[in-house]
Amino acid sequence: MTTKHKAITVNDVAKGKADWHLYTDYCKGCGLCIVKCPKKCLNWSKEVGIYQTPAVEPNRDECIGCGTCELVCPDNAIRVEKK
Amino acid sequence: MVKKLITQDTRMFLTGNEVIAYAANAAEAEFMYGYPITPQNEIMHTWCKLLPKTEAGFLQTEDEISAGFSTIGGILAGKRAFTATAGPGNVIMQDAQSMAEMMRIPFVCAVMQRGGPSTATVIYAQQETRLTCFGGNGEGFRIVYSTAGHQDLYDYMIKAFNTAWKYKFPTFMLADGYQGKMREPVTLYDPASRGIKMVPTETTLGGANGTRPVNHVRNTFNLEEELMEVLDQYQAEFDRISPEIEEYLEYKADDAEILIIAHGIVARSAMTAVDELRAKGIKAGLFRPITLRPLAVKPLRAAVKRAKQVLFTESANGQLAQMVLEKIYGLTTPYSTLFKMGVGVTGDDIVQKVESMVKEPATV
Amino acid sequence: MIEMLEKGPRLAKAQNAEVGASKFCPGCGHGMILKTLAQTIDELELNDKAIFGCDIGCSLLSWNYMNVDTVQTHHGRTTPVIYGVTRANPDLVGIAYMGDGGGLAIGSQHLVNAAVRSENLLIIVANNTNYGMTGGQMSPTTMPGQKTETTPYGRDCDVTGRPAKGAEMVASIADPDKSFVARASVSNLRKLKSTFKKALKNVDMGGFSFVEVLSVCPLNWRTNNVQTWDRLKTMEEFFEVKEFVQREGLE
Amino acid sequence: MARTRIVLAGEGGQGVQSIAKILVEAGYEAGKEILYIPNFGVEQRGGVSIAFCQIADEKIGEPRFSKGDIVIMLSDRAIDRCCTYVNENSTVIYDSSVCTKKPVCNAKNIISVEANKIANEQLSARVFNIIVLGVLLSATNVLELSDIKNAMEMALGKKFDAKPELRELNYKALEMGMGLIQKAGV
Repeated sequence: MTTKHKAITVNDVAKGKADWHLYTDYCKGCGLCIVKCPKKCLNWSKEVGIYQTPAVEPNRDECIGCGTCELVCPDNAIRVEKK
Repeated sequence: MVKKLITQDTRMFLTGNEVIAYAANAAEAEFMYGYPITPQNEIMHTWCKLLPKTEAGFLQTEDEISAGFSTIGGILAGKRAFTATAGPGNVIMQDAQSMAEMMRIPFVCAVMQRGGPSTATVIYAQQETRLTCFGGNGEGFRIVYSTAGHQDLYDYMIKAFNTAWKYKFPTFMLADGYQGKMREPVTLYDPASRGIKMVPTETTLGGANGTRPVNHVRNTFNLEEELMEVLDQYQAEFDRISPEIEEYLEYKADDAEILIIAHGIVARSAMTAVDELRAKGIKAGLFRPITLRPLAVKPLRAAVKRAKQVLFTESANGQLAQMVLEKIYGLTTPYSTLFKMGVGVTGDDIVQKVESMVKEPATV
Repeated sequence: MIEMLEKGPRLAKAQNAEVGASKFCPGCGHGMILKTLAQTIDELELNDKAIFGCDIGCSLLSWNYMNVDTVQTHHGRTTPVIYGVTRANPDLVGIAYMGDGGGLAIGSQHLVNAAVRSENLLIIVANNTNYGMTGGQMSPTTMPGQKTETTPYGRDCDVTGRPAKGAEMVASIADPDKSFVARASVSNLRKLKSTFKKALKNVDMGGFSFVEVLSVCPLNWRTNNVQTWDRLKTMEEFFEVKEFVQREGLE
Repeated sequence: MARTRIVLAGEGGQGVQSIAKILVEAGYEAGKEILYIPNFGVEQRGGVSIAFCQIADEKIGEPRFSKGDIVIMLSDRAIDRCCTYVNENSTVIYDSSVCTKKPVCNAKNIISVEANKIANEQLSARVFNIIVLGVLLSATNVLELSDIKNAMEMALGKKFDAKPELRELNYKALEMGMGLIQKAGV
């Protein structure tokens, strides 16, 4: 049995070296990642998280795929997949 | 595996506290957690003195809160662990005892009652009866044996472990300072020689190593109904097993016109009194509940119904009487009371009281 | 772009994958601390040995967070339950997880005596300077001037005394040959992980470890994401983040 | 049914519980039913110390009794505390070389002994309680001297072996105590 996971996906960040995912069933919209992002490239998204509050997503051009947002997320909502 | 010290029947002259330590070893108890409080201390002292021979464990904790909770920890780790306490120690251990009720922990505790409220005396009382049966912020899902001397202490301490591990309700051996401190002869034995098999322990925390799903033991519920569903199930189970657990003793109660209801060591004084009264031609008898939780209600009601008068006597102000009266609701046998708060009841006390009841029958 | 992915969130093995989103509030520090703890358990391969105990208060919401045997206990009583476990089975690695109330107020006697006796466990105190679950009252670690429900005009240290410094207190009584005592912060989770690593290694070696983690409580602090991190910075100025006691040979 | 109820009361430190232990141990070894309750208060030292002992041929019921067959009082405070355990069937024995007053109670008989004086003047202050044990042995008359000597060996044998003259001293004290009661003619 495979469960599929609903996610906001921004492919090919960091000049195509990584894909960025946010699982909306996990994101509670706390925004702590926005402050921690070294490139300040995370913004509130039009998509919502589990509590129907705005999730976040990176600006594809600025994101360097460093994974700080994944590290800091209290709820394991973000996954930065390096390619 | 602990080493058992008693391999054949051995008659000894011991204090009750020593008997309890030997009984715990005979029951293959592996760990004691405890904190000093009189008159319980010699259980720990004896347990510690025997450690090189038994290879069991002991931890002296910082208070009875910790003694209770660390006992729970030891039990969750799969050990046959126990603790002992008294008086104000029993009060603060209610915190852990409540959790043991909620989590259905096979918690075993010897309670050596002393005078109360608060510090009071370090000597003796029966004032922890209600606390031991119904303490904590719950419903009293506990099994309580009330003992009346050293052979009882040995027998019921062993039984307490098996009851606890079989039914997973916290189990108490309710004794008192007299029983803890007094010396009388007692026969120690290997439970196996009486056909008693120790119920195996189970491990909840640790040792899974992928052989089972991890355990999440909790004490918290989110919804009222979620809690009630669990407690209803506990109550149903408690009711179902009660007939298997209930114990009582009747002494010359068959034809008793005056039925004395007493538990623990006071019941022994009552037996002395019954003999003296019978010698004087007064038909007295005794009903002694051995399990206070659950009470053996059917035989209790039958005995009360047969009698012309009932006498409740306790070293407390009617803590047992309250529990019994609730269970004999509807019966009309009048009763009288002899309550000595925090003081021993002697055979003479009871004889005098019963004689006065013969002259002037109870009307309540 | 919304997609349906085969892969789910990247969880540590020691995290319970079956529960989905945690029960904590948005931005709660517990999530950061616990996932870091779970990663540390994975990296040290302690998954079969670790026993996790949580308190009441917000920490109880972690009763099914970990994928290790767990017991959720009573107010401040996680410490004695867990050292009860490790006394009975010293092969296990016991972790007692609680808040600043459970650790430094209602359970402080257990903390003190566990430290003095070098009980074999790791005690983690998540310090968010207030009682979260009960609605944001003053706790032993509430900062001078900090507004809480029971200090609505700010904590007046002349009346309430000064904030408790848990790690310093434990460091002053812990046996330096058996103990690891540190304060870390959720502002640096890589550092937190290396702190947990030392702490758990020490427990695996039979020692006593205490880690106070400066944490955040945006809900009761009534802070947004920027203010939350700022407040944490202020806390770090007050509560020194460092390793206070480290037994020899521990890396 | 033969049952002897003994109340033994003195000041903490007078060795009341030590001799009570020897007495009940002797009874146990002699095959008697025994029930012994040391009265114990919150004070580790310095309070009134009471031993309740019962020696019987059959299983003992009540652990505490109202009235003693033998009630021994070794201080003024012990007199104050223990008259309540006396009735018309009791034999009261008190040490008139310690107590400054005579017990006033309705007893079968009241006997004064001077165990303390004899200990100080003729033997050693340390064997005061053993003289009392001798008194008790004679007064109860349910155990043999050899039973008590065996129990004393169990309790004090090591000390005796290290210092053999102690054994002689204690035996002498025991016999002098017994003599006191024989003289009183109980």
